[in-house]
Amino acid sequence: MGTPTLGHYLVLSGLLFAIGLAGVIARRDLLIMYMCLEIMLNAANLSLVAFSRFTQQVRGEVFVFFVITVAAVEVAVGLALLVSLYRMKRTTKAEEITALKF
Amino acid sequence: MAWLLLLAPLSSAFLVWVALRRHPRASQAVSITASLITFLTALGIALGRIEAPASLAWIDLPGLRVEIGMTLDALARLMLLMVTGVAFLIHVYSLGYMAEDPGRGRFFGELSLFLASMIGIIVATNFVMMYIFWELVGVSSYLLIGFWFEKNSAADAARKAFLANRVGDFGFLLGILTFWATCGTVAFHPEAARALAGNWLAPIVGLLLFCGCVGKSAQIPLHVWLPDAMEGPTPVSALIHAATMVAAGVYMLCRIFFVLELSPEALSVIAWTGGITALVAALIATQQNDIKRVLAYSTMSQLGYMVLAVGCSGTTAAMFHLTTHGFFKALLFMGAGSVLHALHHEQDIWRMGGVGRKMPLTFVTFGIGAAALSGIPGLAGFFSKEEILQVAARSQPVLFWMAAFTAALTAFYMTRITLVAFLGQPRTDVVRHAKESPLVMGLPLIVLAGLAIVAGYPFFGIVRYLGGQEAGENSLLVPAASLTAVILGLVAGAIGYGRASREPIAIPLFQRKFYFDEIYDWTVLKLQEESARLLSWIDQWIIGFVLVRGGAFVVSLGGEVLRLVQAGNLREYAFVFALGAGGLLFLLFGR
Amino acid sequence: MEGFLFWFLAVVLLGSAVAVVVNRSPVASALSLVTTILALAGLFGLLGAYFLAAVQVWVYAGAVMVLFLFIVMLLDLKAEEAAPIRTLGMGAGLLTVILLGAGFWHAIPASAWEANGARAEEANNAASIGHLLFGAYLLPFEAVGLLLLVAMVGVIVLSKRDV
Amino acid sequence: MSPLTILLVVEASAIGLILLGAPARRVSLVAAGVNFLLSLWIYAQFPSGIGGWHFVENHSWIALGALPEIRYHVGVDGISLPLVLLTTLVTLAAIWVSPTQIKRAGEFYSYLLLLSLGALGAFVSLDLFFFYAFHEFALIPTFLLIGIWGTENRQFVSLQLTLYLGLGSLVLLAGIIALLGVLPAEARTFDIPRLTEYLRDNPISPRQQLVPFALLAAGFGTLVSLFPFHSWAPFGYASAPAPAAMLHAGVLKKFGLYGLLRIAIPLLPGGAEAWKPWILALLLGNVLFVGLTTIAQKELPAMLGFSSVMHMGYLFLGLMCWNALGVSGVVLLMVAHGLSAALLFAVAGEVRERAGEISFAELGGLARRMPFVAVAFLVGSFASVGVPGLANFPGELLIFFGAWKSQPLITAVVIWGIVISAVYQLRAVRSVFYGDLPQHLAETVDVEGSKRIPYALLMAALLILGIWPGTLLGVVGPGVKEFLSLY
Repeated sequence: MGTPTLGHYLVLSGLLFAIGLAGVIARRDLLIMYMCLEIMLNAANLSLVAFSRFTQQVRGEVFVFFVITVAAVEVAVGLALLVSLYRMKRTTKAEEITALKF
Repeated sequence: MAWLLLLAPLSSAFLVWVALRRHPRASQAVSITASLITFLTALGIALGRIEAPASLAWIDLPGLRVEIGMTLDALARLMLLMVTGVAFLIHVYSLGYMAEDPGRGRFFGELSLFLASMIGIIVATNFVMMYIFWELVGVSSYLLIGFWFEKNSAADAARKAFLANRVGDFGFLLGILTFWATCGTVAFHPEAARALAGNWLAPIVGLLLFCGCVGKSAQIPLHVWLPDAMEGPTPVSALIHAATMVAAGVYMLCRIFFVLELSPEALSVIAWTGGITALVAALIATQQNDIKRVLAYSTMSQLGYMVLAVGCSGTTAAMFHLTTHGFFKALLFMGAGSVLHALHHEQDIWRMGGVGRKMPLTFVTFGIGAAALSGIPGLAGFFSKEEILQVAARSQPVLFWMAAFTAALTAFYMTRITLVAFLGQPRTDVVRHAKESPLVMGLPLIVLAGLAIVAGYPFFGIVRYLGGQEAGENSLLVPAASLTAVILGLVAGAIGYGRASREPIAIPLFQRKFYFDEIYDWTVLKLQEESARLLSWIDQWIIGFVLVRGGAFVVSLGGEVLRLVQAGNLREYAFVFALGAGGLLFLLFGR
Repeated sequence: MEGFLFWFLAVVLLGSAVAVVVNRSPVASALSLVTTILALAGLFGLLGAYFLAAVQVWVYAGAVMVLFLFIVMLLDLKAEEAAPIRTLGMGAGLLTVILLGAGFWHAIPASAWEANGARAEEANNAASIGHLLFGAYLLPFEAVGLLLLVAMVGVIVLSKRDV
Repeated sequence: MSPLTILLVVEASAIGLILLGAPARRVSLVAAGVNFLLSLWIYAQFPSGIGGWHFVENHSWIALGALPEIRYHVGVDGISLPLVLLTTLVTLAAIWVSPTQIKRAGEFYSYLLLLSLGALGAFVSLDLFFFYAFHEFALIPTFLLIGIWGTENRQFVSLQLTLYLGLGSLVLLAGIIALLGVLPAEARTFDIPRLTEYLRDNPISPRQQLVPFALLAAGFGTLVSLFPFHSWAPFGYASAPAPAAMLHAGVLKKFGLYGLLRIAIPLLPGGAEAWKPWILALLLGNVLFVGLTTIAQKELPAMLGFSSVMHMGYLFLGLMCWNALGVSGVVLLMVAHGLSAALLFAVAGEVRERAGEISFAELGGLARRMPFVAVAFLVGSFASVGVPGLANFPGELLIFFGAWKSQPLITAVVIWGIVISAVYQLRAVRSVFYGDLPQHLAETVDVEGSKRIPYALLMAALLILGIWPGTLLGVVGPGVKEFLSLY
């Protein structure tokens, strides 16, 4: 178990991203899909931080800071939408919300 | 000053068109003033008081310079005088003839437009300028023939006239283009035309230019519009379709004679076209019952004479006859118009009879015109026809005999209509109640009758003005033959129609005008209609449906297939997206 | 030591992420997500980004996850009893993981495996982020602030019953 | 700021005002009027006798990494100025003839302004990107205008037209990319004058020009309804509301010709030379095939649509002969055709609205009931038939003269078009306005009052340009001379 290199972190980030995407594909509940989206965002953050560390630049971390903020916003708005969707359709299943307009 | 010739009638036309259409009195006044101004200007020009102005560049681009200018040589001055004079008289005559028509404001505006265009042709300094006004007389003729546009026959006749002229103009334009390409200019420069001398293009240019004349001067085979054009008001028939516009073709031939004379082949085609037209039209005229149609065919036949003269290199003779014919044919039409006016537009000579007694002035003047047209010695027509027969006899003997025979026919059909319409007993009630026309209509008749008598004499000076007769020996055979012909025609007419109250002879070929209309209906029109319909079908089905909609069908089929995938299911989209992203990773970062 | 920590955190991270995906109960999923986020914060710390690690814990584990749990409770979502994860979905998910994972692996340049650079200036980490945020990135920073405001208004509008 | 920018800003701000709720008709009329006067002022200020670009404005707009820089670069020369005048005049007329009462008036007028804005922008742009984008932009309102306010079969027609034109634009875009693609990387630019200069000094080999030119010609050709890519035009125009047809047939369609004139032929002369026989053959299709098809039409708007397609044949001929006479003729005829087509479509709209009929069999004798409209139609017909004294004649004449020396046979066939066009146009006059007045049309009323002004404006423009083409040739002649000397 030597010191992890950039490659290790990147593979880890890629796998995390893939799992998140797989979750979006496999699960049918919008709420869980949302959680999986968060996983994907975090995967991206991981690779950004890793790059930042291995290239000795702080800029990448600033970027992650922004991503976290925007993710928080997104969760807030997304969940609000989810709640109003649920009110209207009484479901959070993705298959049952297929029309793009109401 | 000379610009007044164009500006006066143009501004009158514009004024009437924009502001005065609804005000007949004002538009009459404006239009007549304009025509008087042009006549006075033409007079000033003829007397040498007014000089030709400098030309204006209408188009000035590398390789092409088109000018609007004025040629005021003897040819143009004579023609100007004749046209503006007759036009003024007809404007005056129209005051009476159109007095009851509600649309006469428009009528006078269109007359002014015609006058301006006609003058443009006469003074043109180059081919393009002539073509411009050439087309414009076509337009005004279209408008005036279709003046009573509610009448289906008038509307159709107007369209027919424009189209027949267009076909001729097509050739004319090609001729102009060929001339320009060979000689490098569009101006009437005899020196420039030298590039054509001996060139194989010379006869082609000549004949293409002649096409314009065939259309405008109603030569066979584009003559079919002229008889129909009689649907227009009679002053229009007198001015445009007898005295001036139709003669413009002949004037044009004289103007461009420097091109024609380079090619004897073209000249003989022209001569033959004229001769045949003269003969055929005269034959048809013998069997028509509509007084205006007889005169129309007679016009055609006389135009054939003039074209024949040009074809025999007799431009002076042609112009001489053009002028005298302008006088007496306008007179005849106005006389006929006076009769129609009195008879409430009854045009069939067999439903007239004895009109002469009711309308003595009209009868006398019409008689003078008929005599002049028939070529009775002492009147204008005799002299000018004589000139034409002389040049024909010199260069085309066969055509001379045809022309002489035509002269006999002319005398015959003029005798026929005069006898049937004016003498004998009234055959209908309308005639019994007819009254002589008002003085505004009578005065122009008297003036023109005077001209029809004196215009031919040497002292009147038309031939001298044009620079004298063509050189060559005058043969005695000509007056002998033509006199014989006239007498034969008169006698035959008198015998045949002296006491007739209905048509004694019937020749269907002549009555049906040699079946020209039928032939055109069956060939040109049908052919064009059918091919148009076929092409429209192809356009709609092959191009519009198979190609365009077929393409659309393939696309929409693809759309239907893809729609199965795009069901709005978020997770499917995500999966396809993931597949794509993975694929891209392998593609882009291939090691 | 660093190697061991990395592998440990990596296993926890991936395991909890898989748990988020496969757990039937939304509450369990949410709790697994918290674990994921904490493991990630550990990794951030391992990478020397202590400030971000702290932010990660505060914002995600603190705020976001509470929001998630709150919604789960509010909507009273039960486990997907009737139809759990369909085999088709499962297969698609697996395929995605394999394909994308292999793709990422494939895409990583060889040099990345040698990169073993020194740590960044650990002591000044938060300070240097702060300098950047209020210096070069001032405008985006303000914009994000505005975004937060807009989001707040938006959420209020969305969740009011009748507007 | 260049007055050209003001032209664009006026229309854009008028649209803004309408969206904010200002009275649509009044605002757009004022904007169009201001623009017309402004363009007349530009014409008056335009230096006579010298070619080249004037009223130029040039800023950097956006520069994206690998892409050449996109600049806001506008200007007019003797070729585009007449088109600008045409656009502002036809816009004014189109807005004026629009019905005062119409559903969704705000949208209707802003789409008209948008259409005009797109055309105007395309004509003044000296940057390929803006040139393309402005035209593309104008296609959207065209689609909406036909789709919402169109008449028979509007859904299908608007879709077909938009797909067709969109496809044409796509091919055109491919052509532009291919053109830039054959250039070396450092020479790639969207700036038309710089591109021109570069290609003059470093011509590309004719073989390399073949594909870009074919794409450009097909793209522009589709937009101008070059045979056989014309199917969108006749029925699109037939179904469009009159103001939209006026603006599209009169103005926007000229974009394709302008593009051929400004970009395709001068930048790729070798390609043009190689494809010339094909284009000549196709333009015969426009004149003869479509011309005869026009004769067979049974309804007024469709006939006008086909006739508009047919007249494009003349313009292609003028472009293909590529000399001072022909190109000047093309510019004149573009303006003239724009005016006459606008006039005729306006009349067709008037007939449709007032008489409630469009088929020749049902119409007739309307000259008695609507003399003013009849006069307008007659003037438009004579113009489109090429009668002297109206603007189309000098344009056609110059094209014929320009083309005659190099292509006498083709030109002769094209000239036969003046007979064909007379046949169908006079038939339309005959069957709509002349002859018997059927019972059901006895109550038709004429256009009255200030609604006559747009017709009068169009007729006056036709007359002025026809009687004295020098009014435009003074600008066009030097412009074309300078333009042609660049290659």
